[in-house]
Amino acid sequence: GKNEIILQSTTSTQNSGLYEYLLPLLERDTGLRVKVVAVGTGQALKNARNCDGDVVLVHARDAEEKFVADEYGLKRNDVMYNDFILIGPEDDPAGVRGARDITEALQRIAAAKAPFASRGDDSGTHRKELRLWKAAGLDPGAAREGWYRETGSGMGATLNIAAGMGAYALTDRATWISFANKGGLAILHEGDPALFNQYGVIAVNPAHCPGMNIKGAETFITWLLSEKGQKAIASYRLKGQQLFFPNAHSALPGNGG
Amino acid sequence: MLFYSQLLEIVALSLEVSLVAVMLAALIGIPLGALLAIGRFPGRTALIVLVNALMGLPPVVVGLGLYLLLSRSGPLGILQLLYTPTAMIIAQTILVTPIIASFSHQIFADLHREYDEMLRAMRASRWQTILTLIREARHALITAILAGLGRALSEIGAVMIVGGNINHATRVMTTAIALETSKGNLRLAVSLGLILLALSFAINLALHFLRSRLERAAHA
Amino acid sequence: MLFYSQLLEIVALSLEVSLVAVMLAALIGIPLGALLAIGRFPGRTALIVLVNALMGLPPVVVGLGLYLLLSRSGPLGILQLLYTPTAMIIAQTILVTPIIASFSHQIFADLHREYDEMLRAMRASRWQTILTLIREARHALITAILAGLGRALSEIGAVMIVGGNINHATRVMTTAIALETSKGNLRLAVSLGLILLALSFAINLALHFLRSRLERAAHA
Amino acid sequence: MPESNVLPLKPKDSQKAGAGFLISVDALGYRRGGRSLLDAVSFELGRDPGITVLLGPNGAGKSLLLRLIGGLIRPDSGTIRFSPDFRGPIGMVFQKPVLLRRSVRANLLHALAIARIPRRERTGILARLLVEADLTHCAESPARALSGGEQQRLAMARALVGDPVLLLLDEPTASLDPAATAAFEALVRKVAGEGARILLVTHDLHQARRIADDVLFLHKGRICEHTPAATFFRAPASGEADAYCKGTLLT
Amino acid sequence: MPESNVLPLKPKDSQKAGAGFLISVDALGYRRGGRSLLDAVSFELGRDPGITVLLGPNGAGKSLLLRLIGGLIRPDSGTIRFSPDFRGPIGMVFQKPVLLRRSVRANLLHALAIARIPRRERTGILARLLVEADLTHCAESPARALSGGEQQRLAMARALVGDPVLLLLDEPTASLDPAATAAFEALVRKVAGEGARILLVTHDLHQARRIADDVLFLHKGRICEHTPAATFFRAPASGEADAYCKGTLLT
Ligand SMILES: Nc1ncnc2c1ncn2[C@@H]1O[C@H](COP(=O)(O)OP(=O)(O)OP(=O)(O)O)[C@@H](O)[C@H]1O
Ligand SMILES: Nc1ncnc2c1ncn2[C@@H]1O[C@H](COP(=O)(O)OP(=O)(O)OP(=O)(O)O)[C@@H](O)[C@H]1O
Ligand SMILES: [Mg+2]
Ligand SMILES: [Mg+2]
Repeated sequence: GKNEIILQSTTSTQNSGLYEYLLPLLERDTGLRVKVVAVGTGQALKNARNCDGDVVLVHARDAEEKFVADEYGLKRNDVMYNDFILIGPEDDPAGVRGARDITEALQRIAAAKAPFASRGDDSGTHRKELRLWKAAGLDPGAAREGWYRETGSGMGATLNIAAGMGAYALTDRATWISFANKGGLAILHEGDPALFNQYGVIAVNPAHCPGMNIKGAETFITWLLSEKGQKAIASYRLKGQQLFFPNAHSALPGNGG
Repeated sequence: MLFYSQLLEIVALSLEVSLVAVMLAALIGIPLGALLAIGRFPGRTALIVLVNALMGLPPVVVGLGLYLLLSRSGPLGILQLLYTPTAMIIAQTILVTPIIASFSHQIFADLHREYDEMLRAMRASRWQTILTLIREARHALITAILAGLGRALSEIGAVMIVGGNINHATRVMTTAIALETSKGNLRLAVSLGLILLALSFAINLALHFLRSRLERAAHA
Repeated sequence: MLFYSQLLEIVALSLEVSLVAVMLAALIGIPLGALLAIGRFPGRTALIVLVNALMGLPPVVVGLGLYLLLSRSGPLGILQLLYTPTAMIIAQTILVTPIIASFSHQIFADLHREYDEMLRAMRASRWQTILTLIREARHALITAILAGLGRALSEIGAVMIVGGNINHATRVMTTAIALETSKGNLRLAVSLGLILLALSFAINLALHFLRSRLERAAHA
Repeated sequence: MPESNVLPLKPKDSQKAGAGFLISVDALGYRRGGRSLLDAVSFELGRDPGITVLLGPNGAGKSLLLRLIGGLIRPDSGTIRFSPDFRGPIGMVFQKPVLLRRSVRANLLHALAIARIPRRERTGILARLLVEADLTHCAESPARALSGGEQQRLAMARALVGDPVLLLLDEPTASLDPAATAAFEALVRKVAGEGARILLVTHDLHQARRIADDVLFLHKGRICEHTPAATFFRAPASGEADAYCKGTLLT
Repeated sequence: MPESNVLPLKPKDSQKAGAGFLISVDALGYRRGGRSLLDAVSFELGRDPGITVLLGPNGAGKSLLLRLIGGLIRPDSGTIRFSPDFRGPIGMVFQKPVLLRRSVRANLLHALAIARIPRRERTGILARLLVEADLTHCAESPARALSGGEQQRLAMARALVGDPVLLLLDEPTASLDPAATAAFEALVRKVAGEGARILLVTHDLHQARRIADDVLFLHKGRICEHTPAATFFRAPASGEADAYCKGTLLT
């Protein structure tokens, strides 16, 4: 059929402008056209389950693995990573800047009851944040603390909210760098290995979705994982910074997802 | 997942925000519509076209405009209204007013053509004229209000931005639906939508009977 | 960032989708409104209330319902309409039809009260009656159509879900605005909103002069 | 609710031809808002052409009776039967003319279209109607901007579309000037002469005297008498009709 | 456009009191749709109470003239001046009664409210008006369901609210039965006797003869004559008026 696939993707990759850089290169090499539908991780996997896409590219490792285990997708492949960062008001009312690690940083926020904007949407980032709170021995969501705001929206919207009320938030670095409405916010904590953020790509299982474009999906994944594709990812820069780090062939240790 | 108590909380907030917004919009929009229909002042035509065009105001834009105003660093940041139901009410009022004003204008223009000379022969003041027309149009105005209510209840773009869909604080039906959608809980999202629709149906039913009574009283 | 050619593409698709949807909605909604106004059949009252209530149909819900239908694994998946402008047109038609039908009903009910006996004395058929009323109401119906157009142009929830906001394929003004918002480009988003509003203003202006001419012809 | 037959085009009660009546009204009753507006109204209009004038004070129920016969409203009791060979349209002029928001010409063309007059015949008929109603000079004016008398003449012209065999005319000359009234009366006589049956309401006793073949007198929703015109104007049988003619009937 | 003063309550032209006229109409012109509907209309109505009957064929411009005097439309040329001591409201009855979609009672209460009659006086005036218009029996009926004659009586009652010193009445008895017409004429005579000036349009020459103090005759938008009633009905000065009265005036 048509040399065209639909990619169900998270919003962070789209918002960062990665696809606008990558896809023309891909099309030049392979002739394959990719239509990107950028939605929440949960919705992306659900849409793929419904056969409304040929490939998924998300960052929620356990959900991805379940997707494969349930035979909705073929093999899961690491593509690239970046990391999560903790951002918050420049004046840092909770004094997070000096924290040793993310656990301590979160504890300081809780102790100061400083506003914290949580995605609250069951996305990869949200799940990550919940695990971090748990590791810090806290469960502010369940406690219905006033300072803990579950925004129930995407990363960009949550950052807008954080900017609007001067709250702390956890975000992936790509979204942050490309985000224009930084208001009075700044990166207050980064670099903890626990903040690692792995992206994976999966072709939808043609046994489950007979009408899908498996050839196109394979072309896409092969290119993305190829030397050329990986180099292209590494060479994408925004405001002078590299947003994504290819790691198809060298999954880093501590790749907890 | 959503629990019953949480659902009630969300439904209550939806109703509160939208009903208050529609009430405010009616208080502004109906007299505005009447003025556009009976007034003769420079710029009237432009104002009519503008009000009609504002029906196409995208909610996201209203939300953003208010966000820029009410944000911490914005000119009205001091009021601390962002992410409160008050901000959501303001946003919906802005969205609904053009709809109610536009329809009121249409309704009043027809009635005014009919009653203009009679009222002027009676030397009715502008204000007496407006009140007479509102009273004559009251059952037709209900349709305008219902359209406004439909818009308010189903609106998401603006309340999402200025409300923030914050759990236990500013989450309403539509933002909850969007959240469940982004989680991939499509059927739960649709069910919430049907609950919202049932609410809308109930309100419409109540107003329908009110309108029928008004109409019967007027025409018999 | 958005380039000029891309902006043109997006504006053109917005206009195409919304204008076609409003046209279809008018073709369904106006006769439906007329039927509700002049017909006497069992369930009429319920249908009227339903149509009014459907004005409160949340776009996200329409989007989801349509998604579930048109999804490859859905009953109509075979049509391959998901993520196409056609799906977006269908979604907006569903959203706009109740608005147009509801207002047409209100307009026709008033006219029908006036003309009913005259037309029955002439032994006009049901169809002749509907056509006569449509012709008499044509300038008032333009307001109904404008309200529908406003809704369609500013709508986002449904086109986002069934269109997918795919670059160069299904991206329209509102989904572009939402995308820029989520990138934090608030001022660009607001500017896009203002362009959309200017478009809406231009369309309204054109229809306003059309309506004035119709009105002048009718009343003088 | 007793059987009632208000649609003349498809009479349910098949009557023997030559039964002698064109319309037979039997024990008609109509109530609204707790008041009995028409009560036990019975009369017949014969098959022979002619002009029946319906007289009665304000609020007697004359307009209601015309609308009942025209099939526009349904009686609460009683029947209206049409002779089985009754064919063709009924022409009506309402007490308040209801005109479309169009020009005079467009109003007439609309009526011609509704009556399914073939398109090529319409121009000719239109011109004739405009002349008959003396409206040629304002054919392009918006109908609702016409003077009261002009509107009434337009309504009359419209009622003649399709050559009706029954004309129900509700105070058709109330706003006409003397010359137009005379022209109207001549027209009605001509139409009656060509075979149409006419039921006409008026408060103008001079007019009634001039054109009535027979008179129906209605008072408080009841028929007081139905007599030939000559008899009626010589000496009305009922006291009410007598008082009405003298201008002393209190309602 | 020449200066025109159509709002009687604030006369711009201050005239000397006792100048002899209540209303002075000077060279009035009104055009619409390319036709000259009123042309160089000039006349005066004196300060003394009385009934002026405005006669003229359909489409002559009578209703337009009344609406111009009432200040409801603006002339294209010419002036209408009121005597400087003219005070108080003008009562109008339109050719087609315009009634609110409310009960008869509510229509009258509305008029009383608009005229700013104090609340406690309203009940008494309402009852009197209902009796005067013979509408007590249908006070609670929706005004638009009334019979034609009843609507006209309601419109007349409404025009009397606030005791106007000038009444502009456009064919107010066109739908009235003989008794109601007689009652109306008595009422108008009484109101005139109490000091009001009345300008009344009618096509009923018998009525004009009965109540007119003077007659204005309008034809094709021009005043043909303005003479005392006795003179007019003995021998109209203009050929048009003569033809009109004989029912032979062609428009
Ligand atoms: N829907 C209604 N509700 C209440 N009363 C009504 C209704 N329709 C008519 N009536 C009353 O019925 C009576 C008869 O009305 P109709 O119009 O038949 O009178 P009419 O004989 O034609 O009088 P006119 O000479 O004034 O035209 C009137 O008193 C009127 O008020
Ligand atoms: N807006 C308008 N456009 C065109 N013609 C108009 C308009 N208004 C009035 N006319 C015409 O002006 C003429 C005078 O109208 P007017 O209503 O004053 O007549 P009238 O003397 O009251 O007649 P009648 O006795 O029939 O009531 C009529 O021929 C009418 O068609
Ligand atoms: Mg009548
Ligand atoms: Mg007139």
